[in-house]
Amino acid sequence: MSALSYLDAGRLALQQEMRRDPLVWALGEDLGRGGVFGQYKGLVEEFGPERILDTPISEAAIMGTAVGAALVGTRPVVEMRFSDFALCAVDELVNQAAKARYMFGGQGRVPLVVRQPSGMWRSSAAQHSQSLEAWYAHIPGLVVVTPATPADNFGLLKAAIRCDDPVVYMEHKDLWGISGEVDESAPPLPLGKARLVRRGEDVTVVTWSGMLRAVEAAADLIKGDASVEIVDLRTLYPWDRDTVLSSAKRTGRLLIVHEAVETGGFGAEIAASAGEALFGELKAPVRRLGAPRIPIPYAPPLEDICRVNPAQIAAAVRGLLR
Amino acid sequence: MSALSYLDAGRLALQQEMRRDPLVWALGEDLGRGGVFGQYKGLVEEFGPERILDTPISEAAIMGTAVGAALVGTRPVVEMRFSDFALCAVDELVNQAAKARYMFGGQGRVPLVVRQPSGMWRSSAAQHSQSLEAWYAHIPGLVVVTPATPADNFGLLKAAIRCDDPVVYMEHKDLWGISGEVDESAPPLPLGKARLVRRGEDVTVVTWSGMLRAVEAAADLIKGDASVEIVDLRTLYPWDRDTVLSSAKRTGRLLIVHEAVETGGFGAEIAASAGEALFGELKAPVRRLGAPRIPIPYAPPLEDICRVNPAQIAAAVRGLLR
Amino acid sequence: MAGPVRANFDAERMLDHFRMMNRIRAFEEAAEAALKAGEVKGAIHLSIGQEAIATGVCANLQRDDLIASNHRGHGHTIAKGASPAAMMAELFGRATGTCQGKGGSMHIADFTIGMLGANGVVGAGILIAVGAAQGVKLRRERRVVACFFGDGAINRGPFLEGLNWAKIYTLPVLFVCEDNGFAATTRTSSLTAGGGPDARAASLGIPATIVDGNDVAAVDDAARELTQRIRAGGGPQFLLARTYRLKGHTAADVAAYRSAEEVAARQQDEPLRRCAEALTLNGVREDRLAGIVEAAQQEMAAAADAARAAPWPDRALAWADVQDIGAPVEAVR
Amino acid sequence: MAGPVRANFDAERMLDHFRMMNRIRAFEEAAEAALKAGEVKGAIHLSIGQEAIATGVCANLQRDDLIASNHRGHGHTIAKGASPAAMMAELFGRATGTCQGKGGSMHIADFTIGMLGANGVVGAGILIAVGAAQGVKLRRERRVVACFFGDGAINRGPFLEGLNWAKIYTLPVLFVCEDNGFAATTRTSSLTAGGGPDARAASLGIPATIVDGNDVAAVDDAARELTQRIRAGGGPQFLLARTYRLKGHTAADVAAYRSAEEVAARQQDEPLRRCAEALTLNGVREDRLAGIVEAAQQEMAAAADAARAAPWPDRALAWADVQDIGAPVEAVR
Ligand SMILES: Cc1ncc(C[n+]2csc(CCOP(=O)(O)OP(=O)(O)O)c2C)c(N)n1
Ligand SMILES: Cc1ncc(C[n+]2csc(CCOP(=O)(O)OP(=O)(O)O)c2C)c(N)n1
Ligand SMILES: [Mg+2]
Ligand SMILES: [Mg+2]
Repeated sequence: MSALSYLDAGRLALQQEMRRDPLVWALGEDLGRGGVFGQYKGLVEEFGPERILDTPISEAAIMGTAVGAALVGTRPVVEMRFSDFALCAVDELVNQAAKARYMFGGQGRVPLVVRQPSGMWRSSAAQHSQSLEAWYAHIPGLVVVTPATPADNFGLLKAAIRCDDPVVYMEHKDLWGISGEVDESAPPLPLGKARLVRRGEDVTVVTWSGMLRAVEAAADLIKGDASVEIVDLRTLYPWDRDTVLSSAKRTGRLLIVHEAVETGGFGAEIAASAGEALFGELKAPVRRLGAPRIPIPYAPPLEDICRVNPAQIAAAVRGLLR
Repeated sequence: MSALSYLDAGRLALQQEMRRDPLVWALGEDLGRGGVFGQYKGLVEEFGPERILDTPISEAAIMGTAVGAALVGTRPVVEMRFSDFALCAVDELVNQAAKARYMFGGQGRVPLVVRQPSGMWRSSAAQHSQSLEAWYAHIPGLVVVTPATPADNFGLLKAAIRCDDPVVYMEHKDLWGISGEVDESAPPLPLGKARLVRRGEDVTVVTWSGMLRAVEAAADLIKGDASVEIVDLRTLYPWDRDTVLSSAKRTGRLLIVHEAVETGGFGAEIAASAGEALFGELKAPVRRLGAPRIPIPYAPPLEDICRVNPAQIAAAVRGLLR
Repeated sequence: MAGPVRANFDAERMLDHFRMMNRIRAFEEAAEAALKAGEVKGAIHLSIGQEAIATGVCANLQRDDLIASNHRGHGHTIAKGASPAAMMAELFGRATGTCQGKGGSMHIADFTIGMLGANGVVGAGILIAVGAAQGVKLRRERRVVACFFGDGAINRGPFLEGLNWAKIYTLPVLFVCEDNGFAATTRTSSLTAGGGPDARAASLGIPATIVDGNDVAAVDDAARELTQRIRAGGGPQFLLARTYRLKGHTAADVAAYRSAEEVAARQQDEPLRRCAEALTLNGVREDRLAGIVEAAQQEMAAAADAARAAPWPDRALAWADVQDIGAPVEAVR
Repeated sequence: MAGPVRANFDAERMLDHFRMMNRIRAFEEAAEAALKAGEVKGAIHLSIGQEAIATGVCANLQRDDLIASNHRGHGHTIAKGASPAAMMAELFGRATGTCQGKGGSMHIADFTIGMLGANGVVGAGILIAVGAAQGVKLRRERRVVACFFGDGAINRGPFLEGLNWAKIYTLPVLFVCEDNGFAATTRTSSLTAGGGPDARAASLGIPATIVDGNDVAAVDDAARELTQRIRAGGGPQFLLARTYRLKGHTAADVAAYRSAEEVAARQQDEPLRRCAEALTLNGVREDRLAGIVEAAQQEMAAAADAARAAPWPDRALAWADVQDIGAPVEAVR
């Protein structure tokens, strides 16, 4: 056990997996200098430039060549720098990586991880701030992972790298600096399992990635009036239906909170599923809290409008209890 | 009034808009030979090769240059050939077209239409069959239109071309050949308004695009046992909340049917919204019917598994009535 | 057309080429007939007239070498050694197909002979081939990856990104551009600026070798030279093969955008005929050639019969090979 | 460095260049200071050392000509005629910014002077510029569109697709590649195969003119020639300007990946100094130059003060200009 940042936990996970399996390698822009956020610092020194590959600004090729390299049995870790730039490589991820195994009748496998640093981060504006996890959860063949803590970034990245199918791995840029206890010898975490962050009796709040901190803060704000159960989904696809539904069934109330745009966000899938499965068993309607459907503006006071905050979450919880 | 095919209705709409406004033009592969499905037949003869532009196989440029041409005040109609190929131009549509007006503080407008022929069509397999409308509905700045009939393809395409914001216009490939009455002098249809296809008392079924026919067939199948109200959403964003919710409130039961993968499909948004707005007012849980989360296989018997059929819809309706 | 009698003429190798080209031709003619008969449902793109390129290139590949193809991939796949029977079954959508009927013509693959897949997206195979070559290099293997694409694909970004990539990392890729003059229904000349595929390749540090793509011996010779360079560690090489697509873009395309005269003229130049002329000119007996043609047609007729008789894929296959974690289960609706 | 005394030396034009380059330099130094002071929140990319390119190119553009830029666009925008005060306010995220504070440094635009936007996506501006040129042509207007991008952008697909497009449709685009040797923290030489930007442009039918991008007179002369060709209907032209990025990739990057000596050496060669040398060599008095520098610094200090004092955008602005139909309304939470 030691205190690690979310960023260092991810780096350690990659380092351990690269030591464990010589077929694991990483590719992306500026990785030789540690990557744009420092997630790869020191790795080229240990593993050399062939396994920590500096690439041109060629997102389509970064993603597309990784598919080919995966089909011949290597395990690429693809660095997209910002999830927004992954939009330059969607054919390669969605038409190729996600479908190859199936289209070829199981002949090939695509064991790659595409890291897509996501979310809002100090006035990065509309092209450097998006949260598009709902897109990938909609695509057959993809696994979607959204770690919220250093320990999870360690355990989930290891699991993603060992997964034999393509994994969209969305680290949140605003979490790089947060620190937490990480067991450096812990095994990979199971993909598809949510984490019960806090037990509670009155309301279940399901969240993931950067929003977990806001939900915890909101729960503290209203400790007196409401006992909130917090579930961190961790993996969006496959999502942990059992944990979410059994919790919601017990508390009788469900709120889903995510940073992504609310309209068409993954919260809708959870709400729709819960509404159907728990029809007649809930004390209040299933609520969602997400960003308004507007591009993310630059100016801090406007950007804050896109960021669901603890006060809004607390109000929503109160609303469910009313 | 005359009987037109869905394909010809779209072509007529474009022709009328190009006659009406010299700044309307179309670009895409093979348009000079009528386009891959014949949607542009005869137009180059009338409007010339500059306004019916044959392009290289450069989807990123087809979409990206249209953004620039729209910013200087022309009105491009972008032909993507298959919606699947639009995945080669996602940065241009989502990071540029959808956000330019907003990022620039309203200085520029992007009045373009991107036609994305969508859906399953005689064994076209995983890379030529997708329905990704849910993706675009999630993106601020985009309007999403999914016509289901010849009359709608006429009226909605005209409206899309006159819209001053980027419109993702998804025609269904399996509908090209269907014929219906079209008033060739009708004005554009309002975007964002659903169509009440059939009045009914027991269950509201909301659908769009290619699935409308299956829903109508299902309603016929169970005419005796159930009176089904059918709503064709027509526009996915903005979607016609009032029509859907008031109908569901009246019938007390709501089923959403779409061809897209059910997980994370736009049906989830509608179900989540209805579940919240009509909590306690429905007689049955809101149900969704969509494709399983698998890439679309080639072999007809397997492809059929991805295609929601009238029998399944009828069974779902019966289930709601049970 | 056939060129002079050659001193170093290798009749046996040329006969192998003739046999392979006829098998590809016969396969596609059988597939076309099945499509017209409504037995093959999905679109198919015929390489009739272009067989010499697949044949000449793959004659220089070993079994464990790799290829990535495009939408017009039947010839590449047969030439690399796939079973036409399994391929035909795939076109018919049967369980015995190379992909269990889940892929169809545009997604034919046979990993057992190093065929990494046709592709429904123009240009996408380029990046897959380059990446496969990078994987091969990382694994310290000595395999060559051949990548087939058309003259229309050079206008897509992946062409630039993939060639630049292969060159800076010195990857073992043979880029094969099949220049048949068309992108679907449009002449590529009108859509392609500058000097074309060879000029672009050269500007990316990969000088092109240009061959008459309808002369199978010329393709064979060029591919031998280029694959040898690659095996010697010379990095990516580029072969530009000029040819002509005798059929429509898809089997459904009547190609009204070009004259019957144009097509008739190019028929004179088609690779099977030229190969036959060269063989007879060099003393191979007509009846021997006729026997090869006959055998090829019989093989593919049998392949079609077998496909016709083969079972449809089991429903359960639809749910298989999606993904290990979170694979959907058949919903009971 | 400064080159000889020139007979045809146009002192007034050179002084205009000197003034413009100093205004760009002063703007970015003020912006950098504001960022370090925590007043500017988003990342900014400084073009310090590259001012001659924006200045020399835009000196040949008229007000109704257009430009599209990239992430390093302050210089292009000022040189095209935008108000530095409004630009500075944009960096501060204020309502008085060019984009009402909604865009920030990477999305600065000023349509009133034909600046169609910086861009956060490398290479994206190329397609927007080419499309704007196509729109201009469709409208039968005579405007030129200049497109600024870096040497790293030539490895993205849009470079190929955009140049091919501009050439086949003979569009009025001036492509300006600012080759500063780096793509973020990586030297582009290690990532770029073949002959580089000029070789690629030539292969796409657009031969490049290569200039010393730190010699503003040379850039001016080359841009004059190229824009004249475009206005004469000559179609797209390509200018490759060699320069050096004196600061880090972003204002936060200390650029530890290169030596202090390397940077010091390049400092000798930076465009403002060279322009000043040329002017003095040609008889312009030192104090006149000092006055220009002084004025530029005062202008930008005032711009920063105004930005500091300017109001934040009203909350309602967040909901404006999303889209006409289906625009979200502020949710009451
Ligand atoms: C990205 C993309 N755009 C368009 C298409 C439709 N399409 C399929 S084949 C083809 C023409 C390709 O021309 P070329 O690369 O020369 O290959 P050829 O068909 O001539 O063998 C087109 C436009 C596609 N499959 N993928
Ligand atoms: C598609 C995309 N990939 C990566 C980035 C991150 N990025 C921003 S600027 C830059 C370097 C660009 O180099 P160059 O084009 O030479 O311009 P310069 O910064 O040198 O002016 C990178 C990699 C991006 N913004 N967009
Ligand atoms: Mg071709
Ligand atoms: Mg650079």
